[in-house]
Amino acid sequence: MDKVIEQTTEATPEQIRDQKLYQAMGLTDHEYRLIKDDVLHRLPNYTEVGLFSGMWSEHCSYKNSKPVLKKFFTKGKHVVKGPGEGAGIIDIGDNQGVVFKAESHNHPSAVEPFQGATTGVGGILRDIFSMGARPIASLDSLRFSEPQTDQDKYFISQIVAGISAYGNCIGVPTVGGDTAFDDAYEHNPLVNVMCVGLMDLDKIEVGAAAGVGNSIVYVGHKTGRDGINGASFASFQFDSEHESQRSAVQVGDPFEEKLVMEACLDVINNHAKALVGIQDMGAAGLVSSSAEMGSKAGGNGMVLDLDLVPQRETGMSAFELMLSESQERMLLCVKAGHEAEVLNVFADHGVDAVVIGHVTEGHQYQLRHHGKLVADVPVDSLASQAPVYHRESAVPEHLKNVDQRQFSPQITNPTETLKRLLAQLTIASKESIYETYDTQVQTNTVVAPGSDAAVVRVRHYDKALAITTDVNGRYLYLNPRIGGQMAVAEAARNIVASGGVPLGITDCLNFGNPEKPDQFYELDQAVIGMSEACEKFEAPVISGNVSLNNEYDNVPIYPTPMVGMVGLIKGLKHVTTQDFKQAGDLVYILGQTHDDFNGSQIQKMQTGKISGKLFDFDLDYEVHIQQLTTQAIQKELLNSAHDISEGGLIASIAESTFGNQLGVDLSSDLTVNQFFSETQSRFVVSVPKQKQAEFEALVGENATRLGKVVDDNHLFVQATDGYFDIDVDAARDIWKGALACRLK
Amino acid sequence: MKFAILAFPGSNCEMDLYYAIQDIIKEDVELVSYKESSLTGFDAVLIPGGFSYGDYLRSGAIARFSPIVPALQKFAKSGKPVLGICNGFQILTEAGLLPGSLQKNVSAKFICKTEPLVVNNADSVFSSQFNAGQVIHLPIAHGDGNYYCDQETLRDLVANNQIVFRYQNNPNGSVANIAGITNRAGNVLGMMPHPERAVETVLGSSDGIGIFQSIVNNVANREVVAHG
Amino acid sequence: MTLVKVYVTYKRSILNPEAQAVHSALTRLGYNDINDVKLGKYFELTVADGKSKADLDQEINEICDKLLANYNMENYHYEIAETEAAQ
Amino acid sequence: MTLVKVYVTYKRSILNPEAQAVHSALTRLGYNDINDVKLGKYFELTVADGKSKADLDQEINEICDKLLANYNMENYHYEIAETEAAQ
Ligand SMILES: Nc1ncnc2c1ncn2[C@@H]1O[C@H](COP(=O)(O)OP(=O)(O)O)[C@@H](O)[C@H]1O
Ligand SMILES: [Mg+2]
Repeated sequence: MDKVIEQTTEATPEQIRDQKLYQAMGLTDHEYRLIKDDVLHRLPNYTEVGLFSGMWSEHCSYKNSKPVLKKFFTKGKHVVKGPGEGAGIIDIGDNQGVVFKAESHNHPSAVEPFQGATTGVGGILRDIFSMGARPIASLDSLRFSEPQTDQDKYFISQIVAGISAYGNCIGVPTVGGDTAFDDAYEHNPLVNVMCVGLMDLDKIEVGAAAGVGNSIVYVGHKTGRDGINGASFASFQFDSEHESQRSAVQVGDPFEEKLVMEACLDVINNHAKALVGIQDMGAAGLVSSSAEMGSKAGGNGMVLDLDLVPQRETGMSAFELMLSESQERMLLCVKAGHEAEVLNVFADHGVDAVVIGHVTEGHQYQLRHHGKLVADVPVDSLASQAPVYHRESAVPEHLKNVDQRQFSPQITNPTETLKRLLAQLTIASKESIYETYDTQVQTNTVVAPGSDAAVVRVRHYDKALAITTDVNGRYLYLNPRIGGQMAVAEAARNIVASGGVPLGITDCLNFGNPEKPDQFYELDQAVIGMSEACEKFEAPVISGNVSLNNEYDNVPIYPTPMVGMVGLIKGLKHVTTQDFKQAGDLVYILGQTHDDFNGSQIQKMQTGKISGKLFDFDLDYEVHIQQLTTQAIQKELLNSAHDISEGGLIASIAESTFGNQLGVDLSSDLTVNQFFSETQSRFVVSVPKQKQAEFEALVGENATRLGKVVDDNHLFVQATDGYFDIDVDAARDIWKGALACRLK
Repeated sequence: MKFAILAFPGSNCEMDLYYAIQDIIKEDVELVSYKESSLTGFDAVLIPGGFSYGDYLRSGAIARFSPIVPALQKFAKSGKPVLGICNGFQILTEAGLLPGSLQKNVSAKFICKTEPLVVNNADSVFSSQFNAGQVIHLPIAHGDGNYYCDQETLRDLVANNQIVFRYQNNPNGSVANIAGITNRAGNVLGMMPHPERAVETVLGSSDGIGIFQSIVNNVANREVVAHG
Repeated sequence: MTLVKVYVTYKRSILNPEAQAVHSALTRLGYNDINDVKLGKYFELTVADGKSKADLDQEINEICDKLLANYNMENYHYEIAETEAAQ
Repeated sequence: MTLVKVYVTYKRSILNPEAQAVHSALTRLGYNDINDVKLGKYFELTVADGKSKADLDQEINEICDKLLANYNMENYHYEIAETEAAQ
């Protein structure tokens, strides 16, 4: 073996061992021993410890979640690429694939909201175009505490501004998302972003660096000291004492990303023969992208000359260069002899690209800096051979001895209760957020934010994609497994209401600390539940992301596995929105309603918290109701469809009146309370009069007619023990104004 | 006729315009890189929206030094139609082809929504398909769409009938509700709303067609005059 | 009235894409002797009279820390002009 | 190296939404003695030595007129520091 020469300014291998300096980088005693005794059979130097700390962080290695992720349902006849690559791919016919993935940026956003959000969007976009797909839509899933102070408001507005700044500039429409408010997220807001891309299936790229002698090419922004070791930082938990744990902030540059994206797509589409592999530099920057590419190729090693890495600052160490998380960078493996061809493409797009190393014989991952060998480790030890932990699971205290009874709302004036409900931030319109997003660029957005799923057409084909993000952390808090099922079911319900059929999901698993058995239990159970639902909907998990340690002072967030689902709409005429379309149409509720209040918005609104045993859920019934809805849409029987979720039936009815200034005149044999129940597996639909017979024949007992759409701009709903009675305009003003007003 | 669509680093609506012209207006169209230096062979030039050079410093400030801009200035001088949309409008003001400038929206936020516009001048090369006073609906999507000019310039704009579109509910703070203006000669239009996003009812509105169709008709008429 | 001029600049290690864009535009325009461009914000605050120097200092520092500068990314400094300066 | 500090500010007649937003945020935070907020840009250009003062003045004015300031809305002024100042 070459002699590994130590850096003089950094701690020596002995100091690292004796003073346990590796701990500060996030490695445990056990992991350090593994590196020393099993992998290297010598003391690792400072740079090498850094490489392992980045690569063995949860963020890069999934060491705590791997055994859980194995439980996901990932198969399906249309899956072209499942989890494991930058993003998954599903075949949508016509030689086209839809590519999607989600990413969390919770911790960076907590420290620096604007830049945390921008770099989150930038990162997920790179995952998509590194597969060879052009990004066609983004979504953002946000969880905040109820804004009280100016600080809270500023924080929220900065997150939204960051998403808006990046997405708008790069020209990818932000077509949807979801936003909920609960004090469970007070010190740990969630910022999850999802991106969807479209590609020709004969142009798939993989992140592998194979073929001895082929070149490793660095592309994009120069490397600075930004976010050094951010991956292990993201995997740390926050508490009040460690609040100052801050690495240099990464700044997003959407303009550079746009150039990098166009250049990479140009190389992929027009210089395929020159390209061996391509990967984005995300968490743990250069080491992660290069070691993963090397390991994935299998059978070869790699040497990088760090003096060739473009640098924004002077005097950067090997450690800093390898672990910097400077943004807007990509790594390519280019066939020997084709370097000039590829570098020219980047030059033409105004993007820096340089050869920094090549694929070698053997299995070693070697770094040279200032002419010396500064790291020399087996490539697989960094990537595929990272440790895996099977964590202990135990039922959390709050799930023991729970009250089995359902909460019963206290309602004296139904209309007043409805008004209050519509002003709850989780229910209220999110327009003040999404009107700052460019939702239309690329001119394919058929349904912009404001209905159920967003709908983006596939240009020049009579088909479209329905896209949504959903999860209700309250349900998971009361029952992680059933709540996990419900998250997938709700996403599917949104897809179906828009006229689509689920294709697959991506996810962001936002959970607490996996080393604590009760918090691990939530993760494990949620994944089991989600997977059960995915299987029922034939919607495999094709990609995802894990964000653990979302706890503050030992209190975790609600278990919040964000589900991002994509569905296919076969024929633009099937695109359906939630708004009632014309007076005279008949209004139905599809699906049964029960007294299901634990975990509901009304329980939260009336008691300030959620509690008790989560209500029951029947996945088979859910699938049945969704299929009926799909059939009704495909037979063109529906003028509108809206799923029922937070806030219950009355919220869905009210929302359906808002778009077109229409009212309703309805009556039902449900109680006032039941109008707030959050029983799953339900839709509010409207049916043109002349389709009544056909619709009723199709759905039979599964639907109940409530009345009809009227054009007097008034909402009237008779329940058995009271009624709702309000001007649509008045209701809409409350619903539309609430969030903007609270953020002022 | 043949349209040129200029593409600057950071432009992001050039393909939207391209499809609008190719698929809906059904005329010849070609993307022209900012690196080119000639616009010969084209009958009209479209400058797309987006964030040229990231809109860093000021929107459009850096793009106007691109190699194509002298050719654009020559093209505009020759009297042929030039339409700058959103970032295109910003570039035209920075390049001195249109008066005034575009600053941050009063809300200091980006706004994306469909706005009603009043056609103030239906005699321009870009609006002859409309009637004066007609209300059309076009999407806006900008952070810096707040049109500003001094009083004197505004008087000129009014006197010469250079204000083509006005907002009905001013969303961004523009003086005199200005959404789109031409130069004095009337052959250069800058507008913040996006007509190319409104050429198909499936996407919400087709009112934008009128603008492109106006250009096509006027170019055709010019040719008749020139050859006749 | 007291005029306070506040300068907010990026910390050394923080990427400033805007300054980079300006720098490369200047280079493209042929100004090759510009070796570096930094870009920050410049505030002029007009403050009512009546505070002691110490109180004013405290207020301005507070305002900068809370609002004008982002301490994760930016540095600031300021100058107090005695009278309202003409622009 | 010569350090040139350039200040670009809005003309008096221009209402600058960002400055207004800062002003109202300060008022909300309770800083009621701030009567006015102006917001501009602050550039530091590092220029290679070797130009006469007159040439440097000309270059800086050119750069400001062409790129750094928009004459419709903005004014600028600048200062030339003899040596490169530390940050
Ligand atoms: N952060 C956000 N970004 C973009 N769109 C959002 C965001 N939050 C909510 N929306 C949009 O608002 C609408 C209502 O959202 P939501 O209440 O989550 O719907 P549902 O309950 O049907 O899933 C949807 O169109 C959604 O895409
Ligand atoms: Mg919905």
